[in-house]
Amino acid sequence: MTFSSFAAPFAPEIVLLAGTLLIFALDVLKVRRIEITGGIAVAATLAGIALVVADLGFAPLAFLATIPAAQIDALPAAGAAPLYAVTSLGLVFQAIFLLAAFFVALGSTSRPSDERGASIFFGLLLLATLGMLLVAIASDLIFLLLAIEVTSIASYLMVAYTRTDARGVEAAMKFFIIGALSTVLSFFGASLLFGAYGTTNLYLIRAAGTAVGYPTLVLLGYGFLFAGLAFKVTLVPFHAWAVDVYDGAPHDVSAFLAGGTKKMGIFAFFLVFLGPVLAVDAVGQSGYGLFGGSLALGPSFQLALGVIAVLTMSVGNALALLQKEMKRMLAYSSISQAGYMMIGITIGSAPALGGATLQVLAHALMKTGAFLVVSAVAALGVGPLIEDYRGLGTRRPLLGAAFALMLLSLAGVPLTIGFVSKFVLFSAAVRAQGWFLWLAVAGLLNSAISVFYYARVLKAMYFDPSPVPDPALAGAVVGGAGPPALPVGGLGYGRAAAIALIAGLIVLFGIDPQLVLGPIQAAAYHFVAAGA
Amino acid sequence: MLPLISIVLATLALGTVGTFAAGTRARWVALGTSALFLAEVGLLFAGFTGWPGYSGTLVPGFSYTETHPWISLAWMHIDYAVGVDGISLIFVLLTAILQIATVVYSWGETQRPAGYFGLVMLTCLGCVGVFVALDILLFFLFWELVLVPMFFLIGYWGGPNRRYAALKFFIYTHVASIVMLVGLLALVFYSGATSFDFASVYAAARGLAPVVQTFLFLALFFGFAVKFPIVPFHTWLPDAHVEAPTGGSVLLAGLLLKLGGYGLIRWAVEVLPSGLHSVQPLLFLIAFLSIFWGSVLSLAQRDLKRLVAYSSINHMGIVLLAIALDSSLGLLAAVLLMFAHGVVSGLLFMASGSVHHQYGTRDIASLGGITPGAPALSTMIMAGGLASLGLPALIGFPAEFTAFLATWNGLGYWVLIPLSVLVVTAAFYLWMMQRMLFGETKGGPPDAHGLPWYESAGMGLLVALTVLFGVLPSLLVNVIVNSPIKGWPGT
Amino acid sequence: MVLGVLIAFGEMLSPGTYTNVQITWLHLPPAPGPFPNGFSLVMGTLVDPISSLMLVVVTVVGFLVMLYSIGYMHSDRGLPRYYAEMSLFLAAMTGLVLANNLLEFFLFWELVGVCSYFLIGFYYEKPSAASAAKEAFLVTRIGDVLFLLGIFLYFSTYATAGPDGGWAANGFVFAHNSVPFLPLPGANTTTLTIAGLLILGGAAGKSAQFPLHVWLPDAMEGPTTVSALIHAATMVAAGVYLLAVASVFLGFTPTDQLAIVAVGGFTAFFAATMAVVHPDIKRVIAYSTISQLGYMVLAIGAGFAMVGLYHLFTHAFFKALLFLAAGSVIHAVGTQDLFRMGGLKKHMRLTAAAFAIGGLALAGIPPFAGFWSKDDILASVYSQLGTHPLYWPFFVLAFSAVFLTAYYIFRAWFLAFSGDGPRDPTLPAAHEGPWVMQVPLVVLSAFAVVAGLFVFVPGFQHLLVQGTVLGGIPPTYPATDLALSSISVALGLGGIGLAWTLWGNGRVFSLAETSPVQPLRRLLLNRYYFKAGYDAIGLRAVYPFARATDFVDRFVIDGTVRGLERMFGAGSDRLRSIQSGLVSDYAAYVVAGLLALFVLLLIVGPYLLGRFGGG
Amino acid sequence: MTELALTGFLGLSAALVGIGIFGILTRRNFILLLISVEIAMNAAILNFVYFAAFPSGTHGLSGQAITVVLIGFAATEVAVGLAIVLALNRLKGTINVARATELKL
Repeated sequence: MTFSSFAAPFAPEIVLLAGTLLIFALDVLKVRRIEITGGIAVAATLAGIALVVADLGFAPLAFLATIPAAQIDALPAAGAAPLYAVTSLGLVFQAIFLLAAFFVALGSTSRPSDERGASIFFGLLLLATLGMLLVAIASDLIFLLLAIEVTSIASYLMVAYTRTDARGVEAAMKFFIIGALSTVLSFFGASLLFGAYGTTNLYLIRAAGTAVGYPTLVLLGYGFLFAGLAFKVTLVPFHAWAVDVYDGAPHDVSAFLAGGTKKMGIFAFFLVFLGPVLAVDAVGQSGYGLFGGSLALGPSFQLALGVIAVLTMSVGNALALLQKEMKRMLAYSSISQAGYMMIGITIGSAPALGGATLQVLAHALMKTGAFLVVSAVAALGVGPLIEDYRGLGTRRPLLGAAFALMLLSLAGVPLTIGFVSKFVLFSAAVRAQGWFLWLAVAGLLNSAISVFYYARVLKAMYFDPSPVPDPALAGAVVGGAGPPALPVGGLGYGRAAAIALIAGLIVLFGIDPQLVLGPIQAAAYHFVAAGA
Repeated sequence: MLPLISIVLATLALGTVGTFAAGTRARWVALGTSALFLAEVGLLFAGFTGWPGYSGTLVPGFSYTETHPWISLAWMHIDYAVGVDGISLIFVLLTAILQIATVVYSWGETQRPAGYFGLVMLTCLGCVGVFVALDILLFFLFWELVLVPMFFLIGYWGGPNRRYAALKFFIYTHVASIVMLVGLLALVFYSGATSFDFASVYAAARGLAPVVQTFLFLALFFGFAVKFPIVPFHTWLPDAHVEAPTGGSVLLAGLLLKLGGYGLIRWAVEVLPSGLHSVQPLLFLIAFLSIFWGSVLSLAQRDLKRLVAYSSINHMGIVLLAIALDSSLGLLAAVLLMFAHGVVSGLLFMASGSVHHQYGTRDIASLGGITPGAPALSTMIMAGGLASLGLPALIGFPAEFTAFLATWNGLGYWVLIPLSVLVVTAAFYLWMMQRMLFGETKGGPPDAHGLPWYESAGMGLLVALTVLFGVLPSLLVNVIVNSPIKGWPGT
Repeated sequence: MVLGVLIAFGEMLSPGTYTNVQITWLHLPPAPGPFPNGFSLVMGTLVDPISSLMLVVVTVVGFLVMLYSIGYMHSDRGLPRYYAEMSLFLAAMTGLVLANNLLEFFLFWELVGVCSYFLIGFYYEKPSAASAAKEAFLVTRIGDVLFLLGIFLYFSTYATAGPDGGWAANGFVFAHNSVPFLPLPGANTTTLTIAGLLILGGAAGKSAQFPLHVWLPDAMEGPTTVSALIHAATMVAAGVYLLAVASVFLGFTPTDQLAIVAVGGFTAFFAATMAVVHPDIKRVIAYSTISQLGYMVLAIGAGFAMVGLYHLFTHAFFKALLFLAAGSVIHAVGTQDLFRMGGLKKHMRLTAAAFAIGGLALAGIPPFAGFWSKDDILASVYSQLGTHPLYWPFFVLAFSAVFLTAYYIFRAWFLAFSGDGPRDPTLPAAHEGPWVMQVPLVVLSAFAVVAGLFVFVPGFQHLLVQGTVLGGIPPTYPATDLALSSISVALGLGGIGLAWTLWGNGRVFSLAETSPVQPLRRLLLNRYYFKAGYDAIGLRAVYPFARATDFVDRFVIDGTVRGLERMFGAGSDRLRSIQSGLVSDYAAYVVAGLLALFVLLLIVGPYLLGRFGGG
Repeated sequence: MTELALTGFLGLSAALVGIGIFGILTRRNFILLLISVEIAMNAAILNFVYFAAFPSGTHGLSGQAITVVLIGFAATEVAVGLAIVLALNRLKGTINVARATELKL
């Protein structure tokens, strides 16, 4: 086949790859000004978004569509073992990944322009995103895992890219060790599955279903695989690294880790645990069964997932409850949010997948935004503790309002996307009835508890008197004690724009969810029906 | 015909934004919005069946209904569906009244007026939304929306312990509404309805097995009960009231508590009849407990606001009792009572606010004989107290009379419990007046400027309404009974 | 006033015509459930003989008292408030009299109550006044609650047994000459008995009958004019009026009647005893009011509403007279303590005469007003003694009360007016009030003399009889029993005589400290410790209980909430320690998680699924 | 091959994984940790090698190919790991992970 027909599905990936190479090349050429490298990153991600959205059938950009609609969600010929397959849900996830990357890149352009290693950062950002995009179209286990590793390795380096920040390096170390461990686990699991099926192709694995020589291998294989992927999604008890890493990493990197790479894990779960093994009735009611039959693993896997989901959200909340540091609080909260997403995977029906995907989108926006705000506030010279944010809401009304909006969205307050995503997700859970109802109850109660620590931040920002002297103002004072003043009251154009955009999207999708919910649900139905 | 209700909501939304933006002139924008809102409510009434001057062609039941698809998926349809029947219309009216009264009363608010008035607008928007929503998601959305502005009102403009009170209020009520949400979702999906709008849920719920209905009812009831609030889920109320700024207290007691009652009537009692039937004894028990508890506790309070807060618990207990009776008269009584309590408690909270402004304290024991110093104020307090203890020709009387009549009719001699509590209620109000208004003057002279005109204006409005509807309750009744409930003309 | 009188005369001339206009106040449309026909509550006016009778009392006395006030209150600040509240009261009282159904009756009933609350507390700077006002409101409130429940009972009886089946669409209007509840077939007698008792309770509250009598003496904290109008002539009589109305339109069962007789008879005596020793001129009169109201209640209980009303009519005049006279005394000497006064008749001949006339009327000395009505009451009860043996003791009590009455009122007269000068020299020189205060005295004295004779005016007696038509049958007016009346007159004279011997000519009779009746005197002075008892209930029982509840509320209920909060906090803290920061631990968690997963998959999952079935 | 062989091989790789994980849990020295990871990794690689030899038809990437890829990947991973070691050593003066517990709770 011609190169173009081969390359067509990879248009966004190619763009990103080009961007990465360009940045590294420039780095070699000592061209490291943030305006340039950051510009490239922003442009690449933006272009990627355009391409993906076009492929999703977004009319205004139709001319950019590179994949014939027929190829999307198409089942391969029986016996064929394609390495990749474009599914609409995959495209949705690609869009989400690119969105997160775009915002991070945009926000990061406001860092001191002569910062050391900035260009590396942008290059790695694009590289990691590239890996995520590949995950979203994988249909082969090894392909999937390798793609994940691309991202992982890139993000190890991102965490430590400054090379001078002890916290960053420590974080990278932890990240790396746990990451390596889970890599081992997932590959080991994959190897066992290969043993059981003689193939690593997800389609074939699904086709084979229960007709397999060594069911025990299958059980062990999926078990190890689960452990390996759980690391990415930060499920309890595979979560411990996340908090330290988000905490220690540079703020913008945390934003990307929380908002981006974690979501990749979610989609990997979709592929490995839903796509291949899903049997679905007409209305998309869950008929989830991992090898219903010999070992009756399906329901029991569901149960395990459910237990872990509840565990994850509860532990995450409990740990966030009294957390004093802003970033760690956000980290814990994103762990608990992962628990919500797992609800969708547990149920496995199309509505639930849709809900989970929406939750992924919501979380990508909210967490990226929140961490960007944190990095902006830190740039203003405000400390890392929640109590350092005292009076911020009244001193910097707009910034405060944006942050408040994100927190309220995380807490699931109406007219924000956070509310809609939870609503849809839990609706799906209740609709599935049976013991899934209790998943919904657990999730809702957790979200109720979570309100406490978000409200605590609001309380600090709005009700508590601001400290004197107020660092939040120092940053804005030209020639003040703080760092050199940036435009937009010390935020810088990039950050300001990113934060404003995210806030806008949160409200937009909160008021008219159909915008995103429609495509996502359709994609979910296709995904379930086509089985990746 | 004009989409009046959307216009109302739009008015409030724009008003909110405008107020936030208006800076120091916020109060004018707020006043304008409230006035406009009131006018639109007037229009709503003018075109509503059963209203004296009505000469239209609307059929009774839900009027001014609008439906626009909002979220539509293969497995759930959510509409922007609004409309009013007599009951909701009454509550919309209440909202309009309290909003304008609050705005006028708080005319002198100097601390970040834009934020203050904006939040007041937002609260009212949320309440109106709850009252007119005919779709579960829309209902819940507004329901939750109300929490946020109130949280900020209490937390920023409140008293010394405001932070704790704000958090407590927010989380307590939020947990409750979460449970309620489970109930609502289960209501939809267990009844097999795919659409969230009232009509289809109402129809589908008929098919539910009694036991399921019971559980759903309990879940919903918990959500509403905390808002009511009923004993033992009431402890957020005194704290919230004591700490909230006067305007906040007024809206809190006048509107937020009503959300619970309204929700119970609209989404539980109406939709889950056999559920109600099976938990009726429990409801009666809780109601009696609340009535008794609230009244007796008021007797023990030293802080004027706390006293009024507990008296609210007592009154809402009567409301719950009336609703639980599941008779048309009971329903009528419940709505009347809620309206009455909205106006009266608003008045009383304004009064206690003024007392605080004038004397720097609300501690009844350390006040005394304030009548010579502030005759107008003490008149307001007396009016509020007497209305609240059910004096005829004031709004409380027709409500309580019908309520107790219905109780007698439904429960026979059990009515003695609420009736005898009436004496206690009278006792604590009279005692409060005796200690605070009469006797030798204590607690220093009133504030030099005396009662500001806007405060007396705000209270005066409410007093006037108390008398008007007390003398002519049929003005309300004729509207209320035009609802598609209990085989009333609306059906 | 003029209007009132005209209506009354109209009634006299054309008996049996009733004006009845009404508007719907609250209408519940028919709906399935307990109210199949829906129901409506109306507000209307019913002018019938008895209401017109009351109207005369209210308007005439009201007018005179207002006139009197001009002089009595002239130096008082807050006059506007005074007149406003008085007018409001008169309006409410008129409304009550003209009410054409129980609900409306109750509505105005409450309104007059609150007016009296305000007027008792007119001097609100005085703590005693404030608390007296509260006491009055609360005690009557108890009665009101009973009354309200009684209304419910009647309503629902009407609902089940009413002529139109279901809830009366006519709003329970008093239907004249239609059958009252009692003979109504199907009416549940027990319910009606209870209802009657509840009504009695309400009446007892308003008319200060035992055991709800405590408030009336304290109500004397208000201005004397208020006492005269509200707490002697009109409002307190509302209770009696209620009983009369009820007996006519609703009817009482024998049990009710017995209870009413008991309350009335006992109160008549009980209150009189307390008046015997009291040093305060107004309070003495107040007690006498209670006891006279007792007489009226007694009559109604005996089934002669018209007689009760007749006494109400006469009593209104002479009691108002007594109060106004006492008022001008207080106005003159500035004290209410009888033992500081004395020899006032030198300076205040008119007042002395007026008081004497009032006293004679009260004591039931012919030909003064009191004689005729009280005599008729005794006669009527006497005529009913056969109905139930228990009538006897109460008849005797009431009868003996005549003696006490005569004694205490003249004791007061002698203490105040006889003798040669005040016992307390510091008192200012007494003098008559201005003409506006004298005219009412004269007019009322005239009434006190002649009002009793009205009964011989054919129109008037017809009015009474017509007014109390019971179930279409005009009642028979009780025949006067000469023997009975002569005895009562003798008793009265005896009382006066005793009073003269003990107190006449400025004598002061002081009971030896050692005297065996001393404890009794103390008991009477302390009003049988009733008030003390009520206060104790309020302050020693209810309030501490409330405090206790408050404690429970704060520390048990709210404590639970805070406890939960703290529990979460502690749990979270403990949990955080797993985040040790040591990467090896994290790795350990991962491995542990892996093992746990296998346990879940292989053991827990299958077990649960086997137990409860899959998803 | 035979069942016996299979169980034997599986036993071997299981042992390797076990050893590797044990090392990861017990070692504090970053280098040793890296080595342990590699040992465990080799178990997976080994699996691919001999599972590819089974008759049950091998679609997609055959085991051997996967093996090669994985070895390469493992090398990169180690490289990254070493980079981090260097950074850690420079900043904290130690490669003992137990000393790097600044981020906690």
